[in-house]
Amino acid sequence: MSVEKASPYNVDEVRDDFPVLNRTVDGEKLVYLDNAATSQKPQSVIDAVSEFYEEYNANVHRGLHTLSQEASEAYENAHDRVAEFIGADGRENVVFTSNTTEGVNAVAFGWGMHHVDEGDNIVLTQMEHHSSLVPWQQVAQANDAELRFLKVDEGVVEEGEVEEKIDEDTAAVSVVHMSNVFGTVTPVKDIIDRAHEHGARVLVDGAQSVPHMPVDVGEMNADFFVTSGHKMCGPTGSGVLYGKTEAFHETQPYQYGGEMIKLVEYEEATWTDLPWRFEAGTPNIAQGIGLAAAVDYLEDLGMEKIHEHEREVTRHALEMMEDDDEVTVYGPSSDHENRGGVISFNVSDAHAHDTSELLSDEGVATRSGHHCAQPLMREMGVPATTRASFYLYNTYEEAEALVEGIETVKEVFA
Amino acid sequence: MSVEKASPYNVDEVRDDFPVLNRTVDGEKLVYLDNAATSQKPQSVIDAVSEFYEEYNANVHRGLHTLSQEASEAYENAHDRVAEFIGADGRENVVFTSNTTEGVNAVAFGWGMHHVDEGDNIVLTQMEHHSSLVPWQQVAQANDAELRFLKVDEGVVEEGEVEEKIDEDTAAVSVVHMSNVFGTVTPVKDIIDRAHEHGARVLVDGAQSVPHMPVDVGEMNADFFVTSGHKMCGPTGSGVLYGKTEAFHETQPYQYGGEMIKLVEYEEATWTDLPWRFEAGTPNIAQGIGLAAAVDYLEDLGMEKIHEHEREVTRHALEMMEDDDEVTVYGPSSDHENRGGVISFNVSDAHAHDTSELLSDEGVATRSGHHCAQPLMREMGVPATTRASFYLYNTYEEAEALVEGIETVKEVFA
Amino acid sequence: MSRDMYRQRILDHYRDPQNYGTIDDPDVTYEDVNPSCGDEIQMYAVVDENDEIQDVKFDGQGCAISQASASLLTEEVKGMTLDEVRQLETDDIKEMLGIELSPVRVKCAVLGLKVLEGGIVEYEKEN
Amino acid sequence: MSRDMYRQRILDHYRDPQNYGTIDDPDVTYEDVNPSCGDEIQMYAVVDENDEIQDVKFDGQGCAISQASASLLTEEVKGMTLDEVRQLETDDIKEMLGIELSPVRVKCAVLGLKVLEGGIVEYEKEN
Ligand SMILES: Cc1ncc(COP(=O)(O)O)c(C=O)c1O
Ligand SMILES: Cc1ncc(COP(=O)(O)O)c(C=O)c1O
Repeated sequence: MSVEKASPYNVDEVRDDFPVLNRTVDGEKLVYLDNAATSQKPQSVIDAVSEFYEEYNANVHRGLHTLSQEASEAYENAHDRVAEFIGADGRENVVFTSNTTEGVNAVAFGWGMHHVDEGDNIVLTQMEHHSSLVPWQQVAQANDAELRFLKVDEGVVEEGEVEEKIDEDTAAVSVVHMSNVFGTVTPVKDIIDRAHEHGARVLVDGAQSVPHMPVDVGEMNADFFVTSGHKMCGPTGSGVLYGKTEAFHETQPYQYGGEMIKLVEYEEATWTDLPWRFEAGTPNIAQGIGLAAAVDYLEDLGMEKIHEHEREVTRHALEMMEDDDEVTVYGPSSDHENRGGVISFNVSDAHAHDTSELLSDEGVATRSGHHCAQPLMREMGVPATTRASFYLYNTYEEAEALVEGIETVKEVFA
Repeated sequence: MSVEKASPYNVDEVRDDFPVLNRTVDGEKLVYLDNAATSQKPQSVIDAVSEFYEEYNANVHRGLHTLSQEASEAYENAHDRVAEFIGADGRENVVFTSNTTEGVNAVAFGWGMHHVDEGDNIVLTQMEHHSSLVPWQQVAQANDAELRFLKVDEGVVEEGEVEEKIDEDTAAVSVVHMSNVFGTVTPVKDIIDRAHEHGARVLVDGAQSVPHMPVDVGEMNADFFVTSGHKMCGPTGSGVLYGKTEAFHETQPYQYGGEMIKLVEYEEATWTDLPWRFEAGTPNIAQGIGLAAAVDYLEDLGMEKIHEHEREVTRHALEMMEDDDEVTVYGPSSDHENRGGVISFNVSDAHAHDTSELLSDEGVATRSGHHCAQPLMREMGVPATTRASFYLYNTYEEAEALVEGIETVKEVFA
Repeated sequence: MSRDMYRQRILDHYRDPQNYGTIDDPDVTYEDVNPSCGDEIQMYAVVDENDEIQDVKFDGQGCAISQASASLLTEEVKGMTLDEVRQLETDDIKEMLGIELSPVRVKCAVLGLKVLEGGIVEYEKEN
Repeated sequence: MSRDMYRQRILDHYRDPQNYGTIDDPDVTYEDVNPSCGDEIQMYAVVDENDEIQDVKFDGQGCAISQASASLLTEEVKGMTLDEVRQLETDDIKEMLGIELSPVRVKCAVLGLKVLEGGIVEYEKEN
């Protein structure tokens, strides 16, 4: 067993970096397994934010005074840091947002509304998060376009769907990179190649991938890519919208105002350079700087190692859960190679909310509901699932605590 | 002199609450007079943010586990706190944004695009910030509406303009509450009454008012009101969009995705209740909680007192500057009753940027440029001004440091 | 401990809800979801000439708390007048359940009542 | 100390810029603004058959650094070939100015060069 429970880094030391992990909940040690919703933050990120406020808080871009110059440099360099981390060419391809949702809206409204025409189709998967589904519904409705969905089975895009659904009328493709319901990874490379053959642009929703595995948007050849900083050890209010230069040049701003303009007259205005054109108003400055600190933290540990660690801890939990007849696990089985650190399940005839509530009693934090994927849940024929999602600091013991917690649920609903 | 330099609270004690104010810049004590761009943050706000991350960081609204319940409660209560502070009926009228700009865009695109028709006019002042001008340009261009500007003279809306420009074809009015260039206060009450007589809705840009004076949106009877948390002691990435319930019911969401939906199917979706309908995706949670702490801080001091203190310190600076032939001050003179803590000026033939740069050498942080009001600058016939903007922690001595700094500028450009 | 919430009585009503099903041609009918969790409830009621509830049923899906509350509610309101139902408040539901609830779960508990009252509002508008 | 930036030479060029004005019917002309501060510069140049700059003028408005740099630049480029001008870099401008600059002010300093090079790109496209 001890060999099995190995980790590529010292998890106990890592846990010491995250102050909240010392918390108790109703007398029980906190077991935080709600990482797909938002991750915890290491002290270095918390400190980067506080230091900004305590030492050089100022507005950016325009200031000639010292604080503003320091703040601008830190904020602009944070774009370089993120660009490097995700494999973007440079800062002009990296826009800071509040979250993934804002990035998808910026693409749907800034690009989609102007490039998806009547009779075109937009291809998504059946397991999109509401954030990458609902904005495209708006585009389809406004421009009389068709929405098409790649069928998924247990979180895996079905054979032949890509070839069948993406065709010469496809204008846009928007696909989740790693499912927040199943932890499965979409074959984005194949999808992008196919879409590009037909002249379509592709947005990849990397909310769950970037925090958990090495990602290179350049190699993937995505046109647009979005992710959430707050799910990858960064502050709330941090997120990223990546765009290829040529894709960004096709994109209208989604927000208008200060900082994104070049020349303004009373009747009209022109826009400044990339990426600032897409960041209107005072940006989330401390959050962008905090995100860069999060990237430093992740790179220090190493994304490959993080991925490996999570996969092993998840597999440990999955194997135990698969052995239990009263537990239904959704998604591919524990030996599937493409399985990230997310487990969606239900326990006997307990409703998912009751399961989460009872698990919380044991200190185990999970999430229950439709996971912002209502149509998928209907497709799966369940009203809700409980989701345990792991991160770099979760341990084998915590996986076991989850399984023990499930025993309590079974007892109550026996 | 000492009577003149009185303050309604102990400024030295207040300054101790703001860690950055202890900073030196190139060996000089920092004199931070760039508050209209963004304010400094008291320790209580910095701590509220850190505490969130260290003790109960979690995603909000949906979680059944303890951390999520704590986070949800704090985040939702922050809406109540802000509602009370600005005189809104309740949390359903208060949407958290990243900044003022996002709020204006939400109104222009969510309400304006759907309610301003061909041939209608939209009335603004000549001194709007780009953030409340450029979004309305988009509406006017898309819907073939006319933009009309209330003329201003030295920051004051000219006599008769309101009656002349707002008429039966006016669909929307969007006016700055306190000018970020002159510190003057717009007669919003008159404007709103006139607009309502003609069935128009009014958006008030309170980016500079809420931080500096008591504001009651209910009494004012504004339909929409926006402000920036980061200019009122709150974190970057915090802002507020207020809407009357009936105005919000006329408003389409501006961002689509998780958290703002009620029922989602593959082809269409419906929206959840106010205010969450207008907060798509994971919100700026720590920032909203930090904003509530900022409101606590401001109310403890008292908005009336803050306003009074700033007015006196500003008057002190203004009186000295008005006596100097080589200094041109824009806006009404020091004895004008409606003058907030903003001074726009130029020194002899020095360009504003050079003035700011030289002031920064003396530790005095000011801002120079068009202050996101390019058309106004053209109207005023100057390419740029230097702006000193005061806040609750600035002292009479700092006003004097500004004036001394100006002496250096005069020497260099003698 | 939320475990205390799951008393036998609650679990019984969850597993075997009273008045579960539909009514053909009801006087009052309405449905709603709890957007924060997706629980769905539909209510049906038959009302007599004195505005008294003669029969009431519900269906839908959701957690033990929302289902048990709806079940208990239908038992309670049979024979009440519409006005009396409209007087019911969150505290009454808590009393019916007899357990402590966190703010999130209160929303589950009152969903049934919210739906029934929504239906009554519609009914009174039409009559 | 940024005060060191404001050497007499810089101030002289600011107050009394060389080659300030316009050229009627120029071969090369272009204008741009520095979006972060609003400084504006327009450049005009006359080019001979060897692609050598015969005459060059600028106008616009802005801070001492942007105006002095443009003034110094026009002195420097007279007689240079277009190719030579396109070889010029930020460091060359810094050298002409002979002062230390913070990153924000570097943008002011290179505005004139950016505009002239923009004009050359347009000119070469058309010829
Ligand atoms: C009057 C006014 N309106 C709008 C804004 C824009 O605020 P923000 O940058 O927070 O969006 C500002 C601040 O720069 C302002 O002073
Ligand atoms: C796959 C996926 N897409 C999008 C989102 C939305 O992210 P955010 O809430 O940061 O906008 C999430 C997270 O909830 C997600 O898991």
